[in-house]
Amino acid sequence: MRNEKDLLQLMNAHFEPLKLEIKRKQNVSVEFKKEELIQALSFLKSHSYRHLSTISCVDWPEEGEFELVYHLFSYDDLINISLKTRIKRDPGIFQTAKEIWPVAEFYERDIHDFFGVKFKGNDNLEELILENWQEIPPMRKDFDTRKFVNDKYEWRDYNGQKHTD
Amino acid sequence: MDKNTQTEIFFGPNHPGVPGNYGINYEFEGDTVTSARANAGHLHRGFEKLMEERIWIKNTALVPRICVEEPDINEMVYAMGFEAIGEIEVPRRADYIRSIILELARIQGHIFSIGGNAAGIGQYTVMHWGTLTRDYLLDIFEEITGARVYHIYIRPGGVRQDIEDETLDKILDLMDELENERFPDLQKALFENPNAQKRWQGKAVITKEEAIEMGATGPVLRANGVPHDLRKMMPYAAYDDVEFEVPTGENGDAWDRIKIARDDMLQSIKIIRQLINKIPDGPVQADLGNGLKYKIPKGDAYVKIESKRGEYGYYMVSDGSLKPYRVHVRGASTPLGLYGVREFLPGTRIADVPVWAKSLGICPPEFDR
Amino acid sequence: MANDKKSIFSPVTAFKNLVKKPETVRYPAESNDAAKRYRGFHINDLEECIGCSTCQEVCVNDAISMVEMLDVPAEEGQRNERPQIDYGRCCWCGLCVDVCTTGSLEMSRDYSYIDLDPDTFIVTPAENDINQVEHPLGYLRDQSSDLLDLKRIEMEMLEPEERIDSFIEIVEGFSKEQAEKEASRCVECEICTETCPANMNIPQYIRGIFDDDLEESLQQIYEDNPLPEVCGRVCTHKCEGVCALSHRGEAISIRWLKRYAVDNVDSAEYKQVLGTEKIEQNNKKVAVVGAGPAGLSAAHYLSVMGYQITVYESKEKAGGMMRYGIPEYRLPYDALDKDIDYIESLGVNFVFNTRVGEDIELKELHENYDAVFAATGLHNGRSTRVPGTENNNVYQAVNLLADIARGKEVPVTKRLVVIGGGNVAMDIARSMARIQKDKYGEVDITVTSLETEDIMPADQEEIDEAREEGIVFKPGRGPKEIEINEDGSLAHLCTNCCVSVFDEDMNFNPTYDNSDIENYECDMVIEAIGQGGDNSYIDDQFEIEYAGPRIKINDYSQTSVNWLFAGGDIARGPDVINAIKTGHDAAVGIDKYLNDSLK
Amino acid sequence: MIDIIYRIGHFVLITVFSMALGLLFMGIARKIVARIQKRYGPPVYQPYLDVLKLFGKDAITHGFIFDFGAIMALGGVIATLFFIPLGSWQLYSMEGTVILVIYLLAIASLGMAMGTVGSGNPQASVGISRALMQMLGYELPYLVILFALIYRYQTSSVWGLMQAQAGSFLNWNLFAYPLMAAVAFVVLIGMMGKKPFDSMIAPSEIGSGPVVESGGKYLGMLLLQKSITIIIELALYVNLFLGGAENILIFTFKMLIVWVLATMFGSLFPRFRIEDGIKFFWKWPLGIAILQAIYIIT
Amino acid sequence: MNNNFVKGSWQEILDWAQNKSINMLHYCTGCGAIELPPTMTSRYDMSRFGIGPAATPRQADLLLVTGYLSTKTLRRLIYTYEQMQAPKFVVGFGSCTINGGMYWDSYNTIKQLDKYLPVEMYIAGCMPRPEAILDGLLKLKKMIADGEADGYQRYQDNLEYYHQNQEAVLGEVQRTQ
Repeated sequence: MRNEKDLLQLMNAHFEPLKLEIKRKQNVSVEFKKEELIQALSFLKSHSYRHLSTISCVDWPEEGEFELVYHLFSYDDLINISLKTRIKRDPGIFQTAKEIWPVAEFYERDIHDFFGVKFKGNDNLEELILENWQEIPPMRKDFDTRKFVNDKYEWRDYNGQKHTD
Repeated sequence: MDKNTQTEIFFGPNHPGVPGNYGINYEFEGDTVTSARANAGHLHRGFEKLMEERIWIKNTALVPRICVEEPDINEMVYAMGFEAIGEIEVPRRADYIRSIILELARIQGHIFSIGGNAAGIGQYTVMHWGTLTRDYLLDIFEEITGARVYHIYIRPGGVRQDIEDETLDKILDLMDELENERFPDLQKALFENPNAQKRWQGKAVITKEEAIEMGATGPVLRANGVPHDLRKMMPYAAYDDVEFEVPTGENGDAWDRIKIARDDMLQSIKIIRQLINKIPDGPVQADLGNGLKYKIPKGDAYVKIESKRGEYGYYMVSDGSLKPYRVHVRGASTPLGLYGVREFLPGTRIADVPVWAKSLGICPPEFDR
Repeated sequence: MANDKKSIFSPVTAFKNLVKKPETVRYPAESNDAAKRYRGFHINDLEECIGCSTCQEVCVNDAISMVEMLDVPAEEGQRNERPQIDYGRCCWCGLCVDVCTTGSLEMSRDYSYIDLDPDTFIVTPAENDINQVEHPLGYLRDQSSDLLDLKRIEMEMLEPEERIDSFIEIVEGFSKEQAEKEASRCVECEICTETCPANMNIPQYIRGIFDDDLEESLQQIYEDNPLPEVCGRVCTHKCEGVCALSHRGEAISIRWLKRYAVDNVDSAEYKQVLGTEKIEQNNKKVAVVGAGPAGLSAAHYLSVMGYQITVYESKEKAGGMMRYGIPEYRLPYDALDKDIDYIESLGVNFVFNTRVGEDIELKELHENYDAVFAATGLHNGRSTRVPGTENNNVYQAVNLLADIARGKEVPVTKRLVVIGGGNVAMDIARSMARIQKDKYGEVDITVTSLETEDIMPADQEEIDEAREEGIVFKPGRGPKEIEINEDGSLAHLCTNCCVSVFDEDMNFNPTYDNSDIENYECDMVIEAIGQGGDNSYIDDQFEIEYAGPRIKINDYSQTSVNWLFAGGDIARGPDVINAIKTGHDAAVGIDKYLNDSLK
Repeated sequence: MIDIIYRIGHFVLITVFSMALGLLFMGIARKIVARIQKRYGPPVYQPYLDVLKLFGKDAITHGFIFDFGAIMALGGVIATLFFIPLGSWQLYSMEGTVILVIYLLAIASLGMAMGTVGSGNPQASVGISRALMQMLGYELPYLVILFALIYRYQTSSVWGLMQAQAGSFLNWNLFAYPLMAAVAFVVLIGMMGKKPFDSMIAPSEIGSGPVVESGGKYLGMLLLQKSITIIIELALYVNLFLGGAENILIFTFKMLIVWVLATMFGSLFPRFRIEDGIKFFWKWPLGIAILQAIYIIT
Repeated sequence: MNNNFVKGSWQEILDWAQNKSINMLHYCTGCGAIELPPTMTSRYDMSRFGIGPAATPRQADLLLVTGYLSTKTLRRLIYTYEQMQAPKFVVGFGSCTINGGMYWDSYNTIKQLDKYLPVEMYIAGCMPRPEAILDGLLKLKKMIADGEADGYQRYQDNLEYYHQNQEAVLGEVQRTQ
């Protein structure tokens, strides 16, 4: 039954994480280089962190990077660990975590749908949520949803009564 | 299975047996499903994109619309995310009121899904009773928050308005009525009904390893005898002040999950009684200043709570501006609805597909967002 | 967990419902109406609503837009716009009710509106909702659901005992956190902008403070007001009177925020921030008579436009009434100099100790300069001319204040009486109180005024602070006569009761009741009942139109003589901000006039 | 010649009467189920309105077989009316009507089957395969009972069996052979496709089974067919076990009682899966029926 | 689908029958569908008015569009609508069907329902209460009885307008007849 500090020491011992942080009680976040992340995932899985909550993706256009965050949880330590890594925005390619957690295939497919990140090794990356979507992936920061809506649809003006200043 | 003996059925999205607007396209041979795939995305409104366009307080109105069965869970996780990043202290009374609201939401969620499951196997009487009972809970919600379903009541920093004492008494009366009249009826009509037991026992089995591997939590995991409940593992709001047991099942089938739903409700009633007796006085909303200018420092947090279907979490990132930078919603039934359908549906009988879908509590708007 | 025995007969309990009454609510016959707090359709009290559009800003679905209401007057502090709600967007969240500054927008318990034509789902709520039917009130905002931050940030001030001993500035100013917290209270409804005589971009510069971007604030301020340090301290802040938050809570301290923004920008960076490092000159010359607020304001804007400005000032320093009328504890000279030095650094040259009309004629200015802006202000105190005022122990407030400002020795006695109810009376009373405390160790000053306390022109804060400093007020008294002893010293001031100050159509004609006489012993009387101006330097040489006591000017501060512009107290009073406004208009007017796009 | 006109008139009267009565019974059933579910439910004459509306609506045909299926189902069921005594009304009462009735009922189901196959919707075909399997399920015990009765009363005409129970109510078969009556009651619920055995029209599994593709007048015809089927099966049960009745009123009353009991019993139990349903039929009802038959034979 | 209407009294009888018994398609397109169970079941019991759920479009007369429509659902809704038999009616629930509602700036939902399907009436609410739904349905029954509910007729008359709008949003749409 490790506490937050032991977990961080464990991470330090086996990898060179870029940043270690205890965010709140039972909540830890560690940032890895992209090469190390997948080993870290399987390492943690073998150390009681068997629950993968989800995989999140955050778009940082100024730094030209996507940030992938893997959220794991251990039923023994009762600690939530978020493993972060940064990948370049334009090729936007990362390895799949399918072999470690088969369910990751769908989280990756969802991220592909919305961010356009390609995961090597995950072959079925076709549309999951959207349906024949032609624009750039919608969750990217440079997709302006209000402009898109203005071009594709129009709003009702209640035959002249709606007063839009 | 060669092609000519195989037929494909579009089970949903327009189908009474499917939970919500969601499709399962499965192929079957004889009366057994051979392969299946989820046809999700019908309820996609791009919540996460909309949230990035709106200041913090506006999202409190948008967030409950994500999962329609349990709006309060979303409001709570959104508020907790804001408070986690902003390190905001919530007054104790607000914690208590939040827990009361969450437990009431759990009861109405469970009674509604028990009704849904019963309708799946043809027991319409229990469906009518379930929805009727839920409606009495909605009356209580309407009295506390001012709306039946979308309460927009739990807000970053506390809750919107205080609960009057006579509403608390009404809640206690309703709890007694549930425990002494409505649930015993339900127990006899459904849980001691031989047909129902036959229809649910041994169906849609998901073992402990499969559940943990898939990341499924809540009743799906607890049906295998594992008392994992976030209210105990990572206590939030006022759950550290109350005692309750975590109901578990043995063999992880639909029957155990529905029994857990019933026992969860009984525990919720116990929790609500304790909360109401011990509720402290004091303010219900931390002073965060001007609502149009809520602002928290740069940072991110993954917060999660125990919804009736399991772990419901948000990953929130703030860049210190007036709007959230990124909010990622992890619905409780995401692994089941997308991955579980492909892995665990094949092999079940056609008659059991609605039983499979409804007993696992697949709620499509959670993964469509 | 009940033991789930299987029995075929246990479901039979359901049959008992056959005999019981069904629990259906047989709507529409029976109906359990909505709960007390139900969020139904909107209703709005159109009188109470001020059209501040905060509800539009908080609306999640852009459902609220503001609509012109012709039958509603757009007077001070409110617009004639009212919210229009589009029920094709609204989600009944009630945030607009929580944020409504006046509390006029509320929700009824009505929820049913059905129509074939979708275009009828839009309404400007009045006292009845979209169904035009009276319904009980539903959701009501309360203290914890209120989204506005109603409490003002406390400004630290010197204690009365401490501040009576010196002329140090009373108001200490905001710290960074205080300023940002106060700036966060603003809902950016821009009602203050419309009320401010100079139409300053108040929400913009407050937002600059909130975003910790003081450069932006400075740019926004200098667009309409070149003397922010002054206005940050002594402005009559009409904006705070109409601030949307003042309806339910305390207004935002706009004046002190302006001061915080300007205090925290180093004057060295002004030029770089305001982009006035190099201004291309257009070799036209304009003369400004009088370096008061109006003159300085015109000088600043004209020099920014590239004109060559010369300011003629009769006194030895620039500032006019700001320096010589307002005591240092309200407006420290270093703050005043910071503004003036910046204006000077723009290339404006000042000519001191030269009174136009004596040392130089207005005609010469007319020949040597392309245009002239007269802003000489009102520097001569007016007297009540009751018997006894010719005695030499009776002084004019304006002259005393000027001497104090110059640091000269000022005659002060143990007991003195001030006649007058405006800000000048407060200034002289509190200044003399300081000098008395310093000289005699204790304060004995009485202030009498025609007006009763509620209609006294002075700011209420000033009156309260003066009372804290030991000054006694005798409002509603008319000065009748000053008793003089044989040796020329004063015995007492004899006053009667002033029944009313203004007659029905509001012009000044006081009525007295002589039966109620009160005498106040004093050895010195100071009159502070208003100032007059000496416009002889104009009248002797040019025909000019007047509007009552003041010179008649148009929107560009142009007088009837087209090359002569006028501003400040001689053209439009009564306070600093109006002077600045007339100066700014004059600058624009002169610019137009010299490009002959103005007759 | 008059005899023919009389029989045709009689036949038309019986058909209209049983349709109207069948729909009324369905209305009553809805009311009862509603009351159990703590609500008021639609008015009792609602089925008439449903049928009238359905005939007013457009409908899409899926080809000749689809149309013919519906007509055949309705026709087959009306044909069986000839041979069932409704109280004192009786068209044909020769020997062998029991077998004939069972045979004609099968035709009606086959007609519906043919119609749904024509519709081409996979859910319909699953539904109809379930219906036929279920028929297989309840036919077996029912035949055993019928043969036992025929053997007992040495007549194979329904009229004859009904006459055999004349006299006091004591010698109704219900009291003579109570076990057989109970089995027949359970089979009756299966034949009418009421609640525990309605997996063939399970809306949540296969979107209301065979009728998934039929709207408008096809649905109207199937509704009428269902109403007449209800009357036929109730009439059979009342004739065989409650000794028929002298006049139509008492007969209707008896049918009503049996119908209310079947509805109430049905509304409590969720539906069987199809194979459990058949196993259920072949386990208890078949066993008891065989025991009863052996008892009668010896 | 040439539906020949026999004018005169027979039509009135049919309208009368239609308004007495309406089958509502059991398809919850949007989040407003959560208020349908309380309306259909014991608490408000809309079957008192002869309105009941129907499992398939063939048997349904009434299509409730309960709230927003994502483009994916819109495509399926159009197929469903075209499978339904005349006389058929569409009722729009809540603000999302009028002018986009809460998702007015969402890239995946349509903003005005009546550009894609003929709508008989709209019920205000987000989402409408069961009582408001019953008010709407009672008004619909009156409209049907008076023969004013002619949405399907409007759909036939300007088919081109509806098809164009649908294709503008969905690209190509598979047409049945």
